[in-house]
Amino acid sequence: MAETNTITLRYFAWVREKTGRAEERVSLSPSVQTVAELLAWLKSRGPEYADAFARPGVIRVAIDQRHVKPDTAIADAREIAFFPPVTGG
Amino acid sequence: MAETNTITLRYFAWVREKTGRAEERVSLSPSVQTVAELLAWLKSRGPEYADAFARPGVIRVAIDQRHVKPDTAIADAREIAFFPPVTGG
Amino acid sequence: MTVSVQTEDFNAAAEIAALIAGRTDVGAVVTFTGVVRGDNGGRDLVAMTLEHYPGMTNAELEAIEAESHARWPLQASRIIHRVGELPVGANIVLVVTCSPHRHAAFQAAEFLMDYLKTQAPFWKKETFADGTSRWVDASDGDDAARLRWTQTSGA
Amino acid sequence: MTVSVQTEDFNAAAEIAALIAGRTDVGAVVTFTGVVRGDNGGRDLVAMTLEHYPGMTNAELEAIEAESHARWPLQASRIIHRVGELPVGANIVLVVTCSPHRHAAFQAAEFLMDYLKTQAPFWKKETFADGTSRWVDASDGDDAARLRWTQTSGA
Repeated sequence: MAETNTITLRYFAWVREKTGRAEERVSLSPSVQTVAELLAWLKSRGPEYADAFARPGVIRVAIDQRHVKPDTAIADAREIAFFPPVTGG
Repeated sequence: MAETNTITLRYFAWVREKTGRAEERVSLSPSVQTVAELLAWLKSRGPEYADAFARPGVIRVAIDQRHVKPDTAIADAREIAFFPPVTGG
Repeated sequence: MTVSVQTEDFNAAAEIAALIAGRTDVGAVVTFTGVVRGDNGGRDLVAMTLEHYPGMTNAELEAIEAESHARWPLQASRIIHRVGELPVGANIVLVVTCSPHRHAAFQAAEFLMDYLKTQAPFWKKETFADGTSRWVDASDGDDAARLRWTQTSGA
Repeated sequence: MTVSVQTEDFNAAAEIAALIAGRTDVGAVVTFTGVVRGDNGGRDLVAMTLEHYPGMTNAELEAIEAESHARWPLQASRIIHRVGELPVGANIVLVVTCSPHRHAAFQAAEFLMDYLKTQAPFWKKETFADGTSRWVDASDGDDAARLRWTQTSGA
């Protein structure tokens, strides 16, 4: 029950600029089960994270390079990415 | 009232092949007033014309290089063209 | 806005480059290229011969192009239609539309093709491997495609 | 079916030629080219910087392309998206679709662009003549454009 899940977090576009990093490895508490819970935890990690994740509703999330929704379970994710709505094309 | 109107007739695609000519100059009787009347007259000019104009409904007509309808008056046309529905592109 | 009827081939990229050269306001470019297919109706096609009505063709293409500019915010456009004998795989027609936004460029290109196919005085004759040839029949589908544009705003 | 994410420019005509080389069944080719506009929101744009998510980008573009082939009778297609810093007037994206018939080629190209613009992990940053820069906001119009395809058969 006490084991932690070490995953890679990646940030893109203004999420990257606000957090001040492109990627990092973190150990998640077992209490962080969903994407929404992960966003809430990230927001609590310091002023730069509070700024980047101030409006979690505008942040898009991909787990292992697939789009996911806030209620998606993190499960055994290896890589979770956070970014604004896409604007290519 | 007896004056005639000399115009150039042009034929394209299978209308050209059936009439056996690409263009000709003709003098129209004053009784030929509309496109439909001209088509009827052409059909009467010999077997090759009877063949080309057997189904006047499938022949498209342009007067002075603009699409016209069967009831259009010939008026002072200089050039009248006859062709199948177009198939370019 | 320019139209050409020619025997020579064309290069889509060169036409795009010419249309947007010196401009900084074009955001979307759509091209349509029509190509001679070899598998027409199950018979082996070897060539397509394109006949047209010189004089009327350019005027008709210009009228169609002007109508597209009246309907959509186009900054530039180009229509090239080849004539003469074209082998399988050869380019037949090129339409290019330039607009600030993609939807207008797509709509205008499709409109141009639908009108060109039903209004511009070109006729196709197919020559088959067995030496026979036949004039292509006009397609009801093409008429239906054109009629779409008379029933909606098109914008 | 191929997708590329690259810094280099592309040539639409060369991509068309590569897709139809050796084929005799393609009748219609549609291309869409997206270009950096200089007049964004009334401010003088000097460059657009495209960031993406390596790894996810290709997979996402391939999924979008596969979906277009499931919906329309496409014989070949191509998606190229550039990344890095692009000056005004530079090409950003190219989509090419090949089909026996033009309507499918047009529809598929528009579908690919609508999905690419809302699903593929690219982000644009604008740099202006006054030295400032900003991330481009996603467009509600793009979301609406994508949703069209979920409400109709698309065929």
